[in-house]
Amino acid sequence: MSQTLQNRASPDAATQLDIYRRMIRIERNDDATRTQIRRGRITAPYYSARGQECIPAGISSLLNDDDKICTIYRGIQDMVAKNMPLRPLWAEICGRVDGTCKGKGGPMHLTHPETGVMVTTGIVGSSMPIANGFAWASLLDGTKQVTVAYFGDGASNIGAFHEALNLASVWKLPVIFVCANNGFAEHTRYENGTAVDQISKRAIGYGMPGYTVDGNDPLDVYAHAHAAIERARAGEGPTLLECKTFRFMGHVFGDADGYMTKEEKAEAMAKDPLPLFRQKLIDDGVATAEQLDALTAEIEAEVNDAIEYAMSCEFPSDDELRRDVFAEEIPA
Amino acid sequence: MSQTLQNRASPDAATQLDIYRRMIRIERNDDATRTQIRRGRITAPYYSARGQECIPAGISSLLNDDDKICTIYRGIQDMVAKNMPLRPLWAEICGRVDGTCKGKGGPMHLTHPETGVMVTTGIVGSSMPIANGFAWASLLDGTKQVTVAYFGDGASNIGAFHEALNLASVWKLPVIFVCANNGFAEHTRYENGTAVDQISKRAIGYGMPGYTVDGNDPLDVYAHAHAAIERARAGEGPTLLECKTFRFMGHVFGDADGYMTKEEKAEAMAKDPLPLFRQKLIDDGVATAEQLDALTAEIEAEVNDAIEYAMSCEFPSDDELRRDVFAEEIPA
Amino acid sequence: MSTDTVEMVKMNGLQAINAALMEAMEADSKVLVLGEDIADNEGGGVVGVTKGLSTKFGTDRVKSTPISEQAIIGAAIGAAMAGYKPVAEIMLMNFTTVAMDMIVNHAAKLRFMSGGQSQVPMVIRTLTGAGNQTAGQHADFYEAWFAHTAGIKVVIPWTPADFKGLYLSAIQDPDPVMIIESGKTLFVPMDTPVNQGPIPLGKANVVMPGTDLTLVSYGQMMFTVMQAVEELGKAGVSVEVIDLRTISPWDKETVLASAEKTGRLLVVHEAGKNFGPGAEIAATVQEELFGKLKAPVGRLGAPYCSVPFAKKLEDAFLVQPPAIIAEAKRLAAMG
Amino acid sequence: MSTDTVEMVKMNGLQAINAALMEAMEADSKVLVLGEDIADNEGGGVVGVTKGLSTKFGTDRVKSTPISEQAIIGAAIGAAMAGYKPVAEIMLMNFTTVAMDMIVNHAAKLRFMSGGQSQVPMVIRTLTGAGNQTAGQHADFYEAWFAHTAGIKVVIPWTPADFKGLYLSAIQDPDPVMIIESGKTLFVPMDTPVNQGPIPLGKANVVMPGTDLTLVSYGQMMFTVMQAVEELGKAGVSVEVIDLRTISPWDKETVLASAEKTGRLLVVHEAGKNFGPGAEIAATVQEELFGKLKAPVGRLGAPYCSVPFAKKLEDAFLVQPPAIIAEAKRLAAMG
Ligand SMILES: Cc1ncc(C[n+]2csc(CCOP(=O)(O)OP(=O)(O)O)c2C)c(N)n1
Ligand SMILES: Cc1ncc(C[n+]2csc(CCOP(=O)(O)OP(=O)(O)O)c2C)c(N)n1
Ligand SMILES: [Mg+2]
Ligand SMILES: [Mg+2]
Repeated sequence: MSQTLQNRASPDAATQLDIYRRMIRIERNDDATRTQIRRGRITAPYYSARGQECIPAGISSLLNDDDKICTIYRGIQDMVAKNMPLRPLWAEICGRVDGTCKGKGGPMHLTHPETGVMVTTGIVGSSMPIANGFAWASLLDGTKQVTVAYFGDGASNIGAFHEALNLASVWKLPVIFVCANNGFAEHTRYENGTAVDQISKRAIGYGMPGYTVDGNDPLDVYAHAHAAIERARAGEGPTLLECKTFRFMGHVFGDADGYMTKEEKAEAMAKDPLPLFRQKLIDDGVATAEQLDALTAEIEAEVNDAIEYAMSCEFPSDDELRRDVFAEEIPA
Repeated sequence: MSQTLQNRASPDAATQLDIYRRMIRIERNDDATRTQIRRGRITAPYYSARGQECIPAGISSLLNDDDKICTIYRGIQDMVAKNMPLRPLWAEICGRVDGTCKGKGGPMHLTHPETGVMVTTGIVGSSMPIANGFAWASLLDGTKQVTVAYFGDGASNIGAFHEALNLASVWKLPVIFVCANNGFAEHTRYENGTAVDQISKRAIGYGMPGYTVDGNDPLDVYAHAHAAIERARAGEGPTLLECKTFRFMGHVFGDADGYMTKEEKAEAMAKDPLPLFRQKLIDDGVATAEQLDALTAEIEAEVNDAIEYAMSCEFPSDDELRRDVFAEEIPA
Repeated sequence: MSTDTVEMVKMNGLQAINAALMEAMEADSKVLVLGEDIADNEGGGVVGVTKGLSTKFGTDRVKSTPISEQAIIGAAIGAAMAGYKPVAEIMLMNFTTVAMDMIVNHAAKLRFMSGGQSQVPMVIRTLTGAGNQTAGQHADFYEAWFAHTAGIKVVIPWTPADFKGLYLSAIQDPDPVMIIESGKTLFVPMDTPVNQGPIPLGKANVVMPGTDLTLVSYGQMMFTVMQAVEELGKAGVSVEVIDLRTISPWDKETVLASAEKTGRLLVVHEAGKNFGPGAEIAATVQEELFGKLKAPVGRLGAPYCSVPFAKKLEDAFLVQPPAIIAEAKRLAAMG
Repeated sequence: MSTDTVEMVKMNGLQAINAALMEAMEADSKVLVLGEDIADNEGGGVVGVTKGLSTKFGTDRVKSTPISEQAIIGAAIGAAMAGYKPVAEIMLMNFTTVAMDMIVNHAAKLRFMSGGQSQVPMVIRTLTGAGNQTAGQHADFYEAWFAHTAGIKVVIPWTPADFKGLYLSAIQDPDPVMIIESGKTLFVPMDTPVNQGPIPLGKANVVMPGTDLTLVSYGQMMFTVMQAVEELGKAGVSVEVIDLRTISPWDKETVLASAEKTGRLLVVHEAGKNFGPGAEIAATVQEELFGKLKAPVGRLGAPYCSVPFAKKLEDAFLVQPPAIIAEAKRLAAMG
């Protein structure tokens, strides 16, 4: 009952490389974050998206800077894919005043309007209703901007999902609802929380297209995102994309993983999209191993630079508690 | 995509008469309520369900006293169909201490556990999550009781609907979700609020059966309710029934109806299920016109008795504000 | 019209809000309106506050919505962050409960959590108040919840002039503002300046000067208060009446100055007394004016129960003039 | 074990709640537990409070749920009305915002609106508190909202013994009770009676007698308070410390008796000061003890902003011992 895409767009070689670049940037950044936490240099809660890189990478390769995203606590991959600069990102997760939110928001509330990172929320389901508002504004502005709302499979069971998808469809809003279905909501298996075998089927109830996508295949993500974004830019309304994937690192950094078997984890990790896509690029002659290694090195340098920059920044002054509550500072 | 019922149960003659009795009891009671309001003898807000009688009548003919219902502000028809006695009902809507809620709840919060009228809510969507709780209790008790959650088409756009249907399906709860789709949510037309052409299609997203039912045809309501109730009693889980109908009297007593055309209203009222079903009963030889008139007279007497009883009851004492907040009375 | 005579017209709160919305939408194309049934096809709002707006400004800017309060506030938040000034209606205050996440965790916090990058200039309109037998789920005052929540302003006007002026300010305010339309205040006509301009948020209105006691209230309770004050005047108790207008941030300066002058303060509201708005005012005043008051700060509010249905109980539930008079006299007799 | 020596064991709040739930479920087959991730297949709760329950009592009585807070509270309400005693978890207090309708308009009101026909004996468990850099949406204290809402009791324990005893009472209470698990209180081991029985709701605990000042607090703030009190003792200020334990209905009698004795009162909580729980206590005490206090009632609480992320800001956001010491000394020096 879930739909099958009719016209499949394929990324050209340059775009494939661009997608790969985004994936590597996500993965290297994620790896560095976990390393820094392990070393005690960061103390924030961290929700790794290792394994889910294809999804935002494929989608972002089709987005412009002024297209917008609303994402969630497990959302740094979405920002990195959207080309958010790493220095203010790292300064933020290190709680420094030079962080993009002056250290007030931290990793769960990263925001960077210049690259379209509009909202990061820690409340399951809340990225979707707010994304609608940006999309409504785009319609009023008469631009062709689209807004992407990222969320998880568990989030598809909360009321806000339902209200947002229905409203977006009634109002024909240019939103792409992207569900990263990693099979778990915290420790709860998909089928113990979700009464339907494919989340994409819920789109039927909102009169919008819904697709189940191989979230480990950048080309499948690209094709579906392409259709959804085209549809949105053409003023035809929203699309629901359910991208099937896996979180390699559990729910939150330090997670014990006791709720899954070693076998299923191993099986999922064997499908790690990064080495597979790398090999494909080489096999298809899109890039050589050397070129890809150079790309990785370049990105590692960018990540390291961001970390060292962040660690050198100041902590915010206590006066910040009186600022940004309202536009006007609250008197001491 | 909406489902078609396979095995259609038909009510026998006695049951058809029983359904008709419930319909007439609803209609006579509704008429009397509007008359009393017009005369200034009742001051409460009133949401007439004139036109929607078949739905609760057909369903209740299949329910036992200990089956439960959770309903809404437009819910007196559901209670009357469930055989709630009219004296405490009327005393309540007249704000008397002998009302079923001692005058504290009024028409929007009528409650009568003896006949299974468990919750009446004024908050759109809220009948459904609570109905799940009763159904969970029935499962634990090991009874075959079912719970019916009544709500409107507009309510199918609110988050609570989504959460409740999903949970009920995952937990295989014995609930029947009955949506009276009367084409309007207050003044908003169905299609301006709801992105799908049939609410029953939303059942797909919850992995449960969903049917669109002719809510003006008691036999169609009966057949679908029969299937849903059987399924629930068999422990197979919930069903969504979308019963298409029309509210003849607008949203609330005094409603100006400016948001619909005279023609569509006239067309809908031409399908008034009461005279149609009456004629069918006569045509089919289930009852004679005289028998049906006698039934009506009997019911009118019951309604009139309830009204006069209610008007003779005392108003509650101010001490009631300190009672029933908690089990223990709050000290003065 | 000369500069010193103000041309007046009789209008009610509903008309004043409508005028404010018309004016704001006319002057600023960024102003949007959304909510259930608010466009003209749907009757221009269930009590008609938004009548005419969609006809004049189109259904792109004036949108009726599904019954989806989270989606309503969410859409308003996003549009506000994108540079618009949405005015979102939650039909009744009890229905804010289904949108609390959007209001509290998002609208109120996004500026702070983003370190000032996000702004959410939106207005949330909502109606409430007992007196119409709508019972337990349609009449609550929860302004204390929102006053306790950092990042959102809370306004409860009484007069049509204030409705007009406070709406004009709220719509242009760079931060989220909740305006609570309090029952009768929508329907009672009063003299109103034809060209009523913006009235600043956060400023109370000293409605009547007095010497024996300061009485602070707001919303439809002001009608009750004014009745009581008239009686008190006849009984020789001179009351300084303050209409608070904005509950958060409230006008400490005006209240403290008055309470210091009269030496006595009584706060009256329709919200529950227990952990209610009056508690903050009393707690602040007892601290700031310690040793300077002739009587403790008095509070009157709803009892600890839901709003009852029966008219008789609803009357007992609401603070009535005799209770105000008795409490005012008790305080006035002290010190 | 003799009748006068109480056998003690070191346990933390988490273990105490777990013990209370085990005991309650064992003794009463009507007790149910539900919430996200709470069954053993899901790890027995994200911090392990409910560990072992589903294994022992089965997944019919101990149910993990979808991420659907309205459905969770709704199911608990219905089951409670049908004669069960559900204990429903809302993982963190900020997530109560998505279930406010169910909590406020339904759980708290159904008994009253039905004229006593419905009873809703359920417990809502929720965790919150700053100190772990979880930032603006995971650490708020909103007990003032629920204390302002008629029909639901609000409990915030500090010690493991209180967790055990208050949980046992709350589960058997005929009305809805919200128990807020306050950050560190789950994790700090303390001496706890092995057979700790029920402790009545609504009764404060005088933790330490004193003569100069009464200090009222609760939850994890008690740890901070105890640090400050030790310093104050060294500085010669004798503080009577009261752990409020139940926020609504709060123990007026105990607080008033103590404040009358010492003549001074300071309320400290992690919730925002503005329109916070301390306001009700201050407002009540200034009224009941007017003229009998040597100083105004002092209040310390969070500033008017969201919980910030950076550790440095989070430390500045939370009330710390020096602030308590300074305020206590200021008050103690008066009168
Ligand atoms: C309203 C709400 N309820 C509960 C939580 C706690 N919580 C945080 S993440 C999470 C699981 C979400 O699962 P999913 O949507 O599948 O996203 P994933 O974490 O797998 O990426 C839960 C329950 C929350 N943040 N918000
Ligand atoms: C959460 C919430 N939002 C808004 C309302 C106001 N309201 C009352 S009835 C209604 C329309 C409901 O329409 P529908 O579900 O179709 O039921 P009907 O009245 O047609 O029977 C609305 C919007 C409410 N009671 N609760
Ligand atoms: Mg997931
Ligand atoms: Mg309807």
